[in-house]
Formats: sequence, structure tokens, C-alpha cells
Amino acid sequence: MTQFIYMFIFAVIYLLSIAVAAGFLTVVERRIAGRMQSRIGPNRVGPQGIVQWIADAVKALQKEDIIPTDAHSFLFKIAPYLVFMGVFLTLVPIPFGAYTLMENLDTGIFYVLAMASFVVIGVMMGGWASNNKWSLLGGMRSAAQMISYEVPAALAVFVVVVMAGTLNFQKIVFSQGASPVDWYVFRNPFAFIAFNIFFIAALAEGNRVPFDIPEAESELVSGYNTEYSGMRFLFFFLAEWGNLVVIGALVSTLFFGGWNFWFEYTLEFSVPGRYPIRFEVLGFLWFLFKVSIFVFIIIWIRWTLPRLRIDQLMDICWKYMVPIGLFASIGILLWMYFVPEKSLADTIMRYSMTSFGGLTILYFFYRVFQNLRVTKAKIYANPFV
Amino acid sequence: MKDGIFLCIAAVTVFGALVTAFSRSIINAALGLLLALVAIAGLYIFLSADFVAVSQILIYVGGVMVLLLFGIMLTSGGDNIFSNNPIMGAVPATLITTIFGLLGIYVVNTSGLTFYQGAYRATTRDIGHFLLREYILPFELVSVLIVVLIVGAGVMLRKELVIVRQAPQKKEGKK
Amino acid sequence: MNFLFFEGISQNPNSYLILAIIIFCAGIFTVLTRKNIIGILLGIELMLNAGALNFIAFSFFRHESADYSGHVFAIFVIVLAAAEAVVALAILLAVYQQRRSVSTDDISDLKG
Amino acid sequence: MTSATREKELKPRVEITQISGTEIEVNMGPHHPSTHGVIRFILFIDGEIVVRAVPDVGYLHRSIEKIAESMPYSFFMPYTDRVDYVAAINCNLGYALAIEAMGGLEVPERATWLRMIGVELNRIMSHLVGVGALPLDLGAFTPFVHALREREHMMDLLEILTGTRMNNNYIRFGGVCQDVDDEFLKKLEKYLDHFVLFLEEYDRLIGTNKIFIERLKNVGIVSGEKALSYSFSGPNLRASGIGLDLRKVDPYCFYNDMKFDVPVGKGIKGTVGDSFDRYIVRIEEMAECEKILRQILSKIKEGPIQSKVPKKLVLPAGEAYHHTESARGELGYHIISDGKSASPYRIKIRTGSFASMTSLAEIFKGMMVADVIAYFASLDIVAPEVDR
Repeated sequence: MTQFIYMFIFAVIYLLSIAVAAGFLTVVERRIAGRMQSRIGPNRVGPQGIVQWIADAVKALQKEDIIPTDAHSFLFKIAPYLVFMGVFLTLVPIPFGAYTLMENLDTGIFYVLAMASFVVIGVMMGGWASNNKWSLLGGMRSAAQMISYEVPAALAVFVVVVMAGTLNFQKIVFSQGASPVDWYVFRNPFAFIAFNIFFIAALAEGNRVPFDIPEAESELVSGYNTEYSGMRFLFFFLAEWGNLVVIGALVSTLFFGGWNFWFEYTLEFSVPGRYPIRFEVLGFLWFLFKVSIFVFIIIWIRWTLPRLRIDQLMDICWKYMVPIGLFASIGILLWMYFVPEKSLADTIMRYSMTSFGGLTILYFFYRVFQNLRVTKAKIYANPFV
Repeated sequence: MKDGIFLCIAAVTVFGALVTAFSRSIINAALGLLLALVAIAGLYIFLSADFVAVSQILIYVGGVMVLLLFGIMLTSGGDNIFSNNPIMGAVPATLITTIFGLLGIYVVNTSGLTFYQGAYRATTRDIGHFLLREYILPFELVSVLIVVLIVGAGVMLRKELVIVRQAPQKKEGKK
Repeated sequence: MNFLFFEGISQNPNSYLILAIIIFCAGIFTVLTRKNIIGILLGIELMLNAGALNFIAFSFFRHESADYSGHVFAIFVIVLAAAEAVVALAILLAVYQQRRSVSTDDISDLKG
Repeated sequence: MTSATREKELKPRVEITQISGTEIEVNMGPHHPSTHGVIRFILFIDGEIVVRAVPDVGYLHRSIEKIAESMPYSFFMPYTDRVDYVAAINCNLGYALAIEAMGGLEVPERATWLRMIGVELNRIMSHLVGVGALPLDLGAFTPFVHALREREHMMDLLEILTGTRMNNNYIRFGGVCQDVDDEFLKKLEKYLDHFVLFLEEYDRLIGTNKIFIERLKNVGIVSGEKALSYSFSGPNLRASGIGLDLRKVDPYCFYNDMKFDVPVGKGIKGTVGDSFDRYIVRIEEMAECEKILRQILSKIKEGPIQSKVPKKLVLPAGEAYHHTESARGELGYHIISDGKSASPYRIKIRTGSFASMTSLAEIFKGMMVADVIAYFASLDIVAPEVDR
């Protein structure tokens, strides 16, 4: 019985933290968007506007909860909760630290892929039940899109699962090291391809630009959540921004070493209580840092790119990402067979991939400064206005 | 506690199945099925089959149910969706169902199987071993089936377009 | 009938088997009473699930040693159910495009 | 691009047969985020494909032409601002030139230069809104804000020039309403230096974006003959490969002396007359505007800004049609005077946006919903100009 009470308490803590994280992310996103658009963004509520999200939430809660006359009211009511549930449940097996996780599920990543399907159902239901043609179009688009992009996402996950030999998140983290050369993304070219595919597919699953056609505000007004208001809209909202955390956490766990922080997790630590608490805290912060980098990249993409048309979206999925994913998943099998771990070829590949990644980042900054020089633009570095 | 949860899940399963069976609107029936499928996944976890449970949700909720809802939404135009399923032939159906039910209870009652106490164990790796060692032939056959399925779906899609190009003329003739 | 086989109702195989019977009967009833083809498909899914539940239950309670054949069968059932749903819906949509109906009454050309 | 691949790309994506036969009638507008004001299309869609489209105008009709009949000629000038609020001075100019031609009024040289500054600045501002709203409708918000930021600077300049930021009501019969000092001209020149850089930056940011190009190329192709038959004018016509610019063909003000090119669509990414051409023509036209402004700055001289105009203006009986090149194409004022009263007998305004609207029903056929938005945004239609 006490076990269930603990479970309940932890669930509530998770729920609150995801709500806070999602709310905070909306402010962060708006501030970043403001920076990118030569404006300030919300900075009035609280210092630097960091509690703007509370004001937004309170305002949204005060709104009348409108249910359209001819809507299927039960489905209409339940859809946002299904979507939120789908996102929230994916957090269960994701490790934020050696012990900071809800349940070390044996089916780990497979479970996450499964829970994402609740989102599809919820979005479809919401779109259909609204009795609005734009919503219906949005729901249909989103179902088609999410189901399609589950295929490349699963293929990319397959690469990691083959390398780790397990579906379990914690074991995936253990089998990667702390330093960049040990991260899966830099282990071999196929894993690098898989990372790219997974990241793009995750963007599409999370309905983020450039794949946000289900809620394309310039085409479908607001897609599946057109008719929603108040509390129910807030849940769609929470799910969308909670999804950012989930995507970031998944990418950094699967490809970027998770919470592993510059020391090796030895067997000695696996005994409960032997693991130093400072390591746990450092690991947690390190993980959050990685997650926030990916969240930033996602936000950055959102405020940079236009969205695709639906046939282009499907082309990208089925003509490019699925074949490339298949190539990567076959390639990784051959790689694992012919290049044993810690062999010379493996080591060379790790270091060359890592330096390749580093050079890519350096090249990016070079290009940025090049562009700045050509256009004679100025950087305003101070984030606090 | 465990029993209580089990009873709750069992009740949800039965409720979902009954909604599927008796609801008049097809969309409610589909929802009932969704509920039953998720609850059955819960039952699988009680039976230490967590991998199967997750597969159930991944494939049924993420795949089959979405397809079914798609089908429902595409094929029922607006108004008739709530009332297009008059329960027909209820009496013979009830009869047949009762016979099957009684048969099942009789079999369960008189099977005389020996049961052992089950215990929870992690299963993913073992299922993998079973699939790729003892059931490799069915596994590969399923792959072939799925390839046939993909090709077949593609072929059907092409056919649709061909049929449809002639369709408007036919319609005019009928009118 | 030894209803309380082991301690606790959730540790009792018969409770799962009877649950499977109920689900199966609901599936049969659905198949027999629905006019809508999709409705019939829903019933078939229920029946398949009842079967899979039985497989898992037997795998759990019938073997002392770890034998996952039941699980494997259940996975096959799930995969085949998905395949069947895809084919059925493809056929259904093809029929719908020609007939503008998904009712079994309207699709009776092959009836003698 | 080889001819085979081009042919493949040009083929309609889906043949317009009844694919599933279920047409849904959706109502895009009058209140829709991407119809820019209140324009309405009734789209009959089949899945994502538009089978039929019925554009519907008139939701922003304010009877401006009728109002003109009940007031003196000069009182109507503020109303012309509201014909196209994005390029207000352009609309002022057309009206003023028509009246001046009819009444034989003189315009001082400096006034004409100032008019041209206002018109060209306004044209740039209008095109900025056009090329900003295009990525906005394709889902990218940031370029829109960047374009509006620049427009904001120009509004500051216009404020110095005309006294207001929007709906300037700058031009008077026989002149302009206020003069500027040399400081303004210096500011303008300094701003133009910045604007060239911005334009290049903007084009690098947007015009080379893969998704942006993919969304626009070969979408909504309007060939040259088609464009003429739709009575397109302005940038939309020039994007279809026909270099017809009223500033060159039928020059007014001092455009005769100006050296500038008329950019035409060349189909650099796809086909001549596709949506990308309409984008790139506007970008190039802004660069031309910048050239014109520099020439004006080098030629402008001191002098009076207003000629003598009778208090009560009564035009001789007859009619006149005067057209100018506005930001959205030919802007023509057809004025009929009965020769007795101080107000026009009838005014008819011909606008570019309304002409562009005529193409929608035909072009939308067989498009995807997303392309509908892209095509419509690339036309740069402003709702009040459609309805007046």
C-alpha cells in the first residue's frame, strides 16, 4: 500500500514539474523568439518575465470553456487529456539521473514509442469531435504525419538498441561513456545518421516547425485545437511544450550519453546508497544542460523555417528518411559484426567522428560570423532586456 | 491492493467490450474498443508480459485504432455517424453468443489443466531469443506477409485511381 | 471449479480465462449484430484480443520454467490483427468509393 | 534542369478527377489568418486538393467611389489613402495627377520630386509587407518581423516627410502639403545605405531557403498570356515575364529622366510566372526603387512646393482616366465631371489587387490547400484595395 502512495506522490511531483517546465519553456521560447525578431519578448511579469507563464495560465483558466453546439461533446472533452497523457507517460522511463527516474522499465524506449500513439489518437479525436472542417483536416493531417514519422523514428531507435543490446534506458546510458568519444552519436557514421533521422522524426512527431502542418495557423486556422479554449486548450498547450522536454531528453539519452557526467559509472556504484549524491546532482544538471541545448535548437528551428507542404512532408518521410533509416539499420548490423568494440578501427572511427562533429560546430560559427561580416549586422549579446 | 487494481482493470475491459458490443453509434463502439485494448494491455502487465503489453499499445492504439477511426471518419458523412448501426438480428445473435459463452465456461471448468504459480520476470530479451531461435520461420513468414501487405496496399491505391476516373460517368448513367 | 486457484484473484488463471470468454462473446455479438463493416472489424479485433489474452495467461500459469511461446504467439496475433485491419480497411475504402456505403446490406452482389 | 524533369514537375500533382468523391466545402475567410483582411474563398476540397474555388469579395466595401460624388474634389484626397493603406501616397498621387491633368494645374518641380520620394518610399514599404507576409503565410514568422522592422524605419522617414506614419494624405492638387529640409534628405540617403544591406541579408535569409523555394517554385504558374488575360498588372504581371511598367511605358512625374530597370520573372527556380518569381520580382523592384531614390536625391532642388490652385475647384465637363504604377499594379482613376458642380459626377478606381483576384478561381483548381495560401500570399493582395 505504501508503495502505491509513493507512486502517487512521485506521479504528482512529475506532473507538477512537467507543467512548470512546459510553462517556463513557453516564456523561454517567447524570449528567444523576441531576440530573433529584434524585439524584447515578455519581460513584465516577474524579473525578466519568468513568471509570465503563470499569468498566461491564470488568464487561460478564466476563459469560458466553450463546446461547439454540434461537437461530439464526450470526445471533445476527453481529447486534450489523452494528448497530455500520451506526452506525460513518455516521461516515466526516461532517466534524469542514476536514481532520478520513475520506473526503470525493461521495455524503455519501446514503451516511449508506444505511448506517443496516444497523442495521435487524442489529436485525431479532438480534430474530429470539434465538428469544424479545419479541425478535421488538422486531425487527419496529424494522424497521417505522426504515423508516418513513427517509422523512421523507430528505425533510428533500432540503431541505438542494436548498439546497446537493450531497450532499457538506464542500460543505454551505462553503455555510453561520459566523454563525447563514448557517445553513441559519435561512435560510427550509422549512429550519426540515426541521430539526424531521430531528431527530425521527433520534430515531426511533436508537430514542431517545419512539420507543424496539423496546426498550421496560416492554413488551417489552428488545426485540431481551433475550437478549444480555457482549460482544455491549456492541456494541448502543455502537451506541446512538454513534448519539447521529452524530445530533448530522448535525444540526449539515446545519442548523447544521458546523465553520465565525466566519470565512469562503475559497478560499485550500482549498490543503492553507494552512489555519491553529488554525482547524482551533477549528472542531473549535466542532463538538463544537454536537454536545454536540444530544446533551444528546436525553438531556433521553429522561428527560422517555413513549414512544408503535406506532400513534401510525406516525400521526406517515405522517400528519404525511411530508406536512409533502413540503410543505417543494416549498416549498424554490419558494423557491429565486423568492427568489435574497442578495436583499433572502432577507436579511430570514434575519434574521427568526434572531431568531425566538433569541426561541424566550428564551421557553423564560422559561417555565422561570415554572414555577419557580409551583411554588416550587429550582435546584441545581452539576453536581459 | 493488487487484486483491487486487477478488478478495476478487468471491469474497464468488460465495460469497453460491452460498449463495443451494444453501443449504437459506431464511434462510441470504436472508443469502447480503444478502452478495452488499453485495459487488456494492463492485464498483460499482470501476467508479466510487459513487452506484449507495450506492443499491444504500440500496434493497436497507434496503428489499428487510428486506421479504424480514419475509416469511420472517412466513410460516415456527418449526420449518419451517430445512428447508422441499428442492432439487427439481436435474438439469434444473443443465442449464439450465449452458446459460445457457456461453451467457454464449460471448457474452463472441465479442462483439468495443471497451473503453476506465475511470477513476474523481465521478458524482452527472452522473447527476442524465442522469436529468433524457435520461431524464426513464422517470424520470417510474418515479414513476408507484411511485404505482401505493403505491396498490396500500393496496388489497391493505384486501382482506386483507375476506377475513380471512370466513376463520374457511371454515376451520370445511373441518374 | 476451483475459482480461487492461487491466493488472490489476480493470481488466478480462471479469472483471466473467464475475462477472455466475456471479451470473446462481446466480439461475437458485435460481429453478428453490426451492419457497418467497420463495426464488424471492431468485433473481430475484440475476439483476437481474447485469444491473445488466453495465450498470455496460459504462458504465465502453465509453465514453471520460463517459456515465452505464449508471448510470441500473442505478438503474432497482434501483428496479424494489424495486417488484417490494414487490408480490411483498404478493401472497405475501395468498396466505399464505388458504393457510397459501408453497410453489409448494400454489398450483396455475390448473393445468389 | 532537364526538360524531362521540368515536365514532370509541371504536371499537376493529382489529376482533378473525383478521387474519393467526397467534396468538403470549407469556408476560407472572411476571417482567416492568411486572407489578409476580409477576403473569402469558398473552397471545395477533396482531401487536400482543391476541386473548385469561389472567391468572394465585398466584405470590406466602403463605397469610396460613391462617397466621392458627394464632396469637393480636394475633400476626397484622404479617402484615397484608404484605397490601399499599405501604399497610401501611391493612391494620392494617382488621384492628384488625374485631377491636375483634367484641370490643367501646374505642379512645381520640387513638389514633383517630393512626390516621387514619397511614392518610391511607399512602394518599398508596400513590397516589404508583401515579401514579409509571404513567409509568414508559409509558416515562418521571423522574416515578417524583420521586414516590418525596416518598414518601421521608413515610417519614421515618412513621418518627417508627411507628418504621419500611415494614411499620409501628403499630396495636394498642384503640390504637396509640406516641405522637408536637407536633414531629411541626408537621413534618407543614410538609410538607403543600410537598406541595401538589409535587402541582401533578407534575400539571403529567405530566397535561398530550401523549404521556401520548394514551397513556391512551380506553384501557381501564370504564363504571360494568362496574366494579360487576367488583366494582371504591376509586379504580378512582370513576374509572368512581361516587362510592362507604367513608369517606363507611360511616364509621369520625372520618371522619364530616371535610369532604372524593370525586373521581370525569369523562372530562376522553376517556371516563369510561378510564385517564386513574384517574390523575387518584388525584391528586385525594391532594389530599383532604391536606385530611383538615390537619383532623386542627387537631382532634387530647392523651390516652391505648391502652385496656385483655386479654392473652389470646378473641373471642365468631360472625363479623364489617369493611371500610375502603384505598388500593386496599375492604379487608374477615371473621373467624370459635369462641369458645373465642385464635386465629381463619378469616380471609378481601377486597382491591381482586384485584377489579381480574377485569377484565383482558375488557378486554385487542383492546388493543395497549402499552395492556395502560398499563391494568394505571393499575389500580395490587400483587401481594401480589392473592395474600395
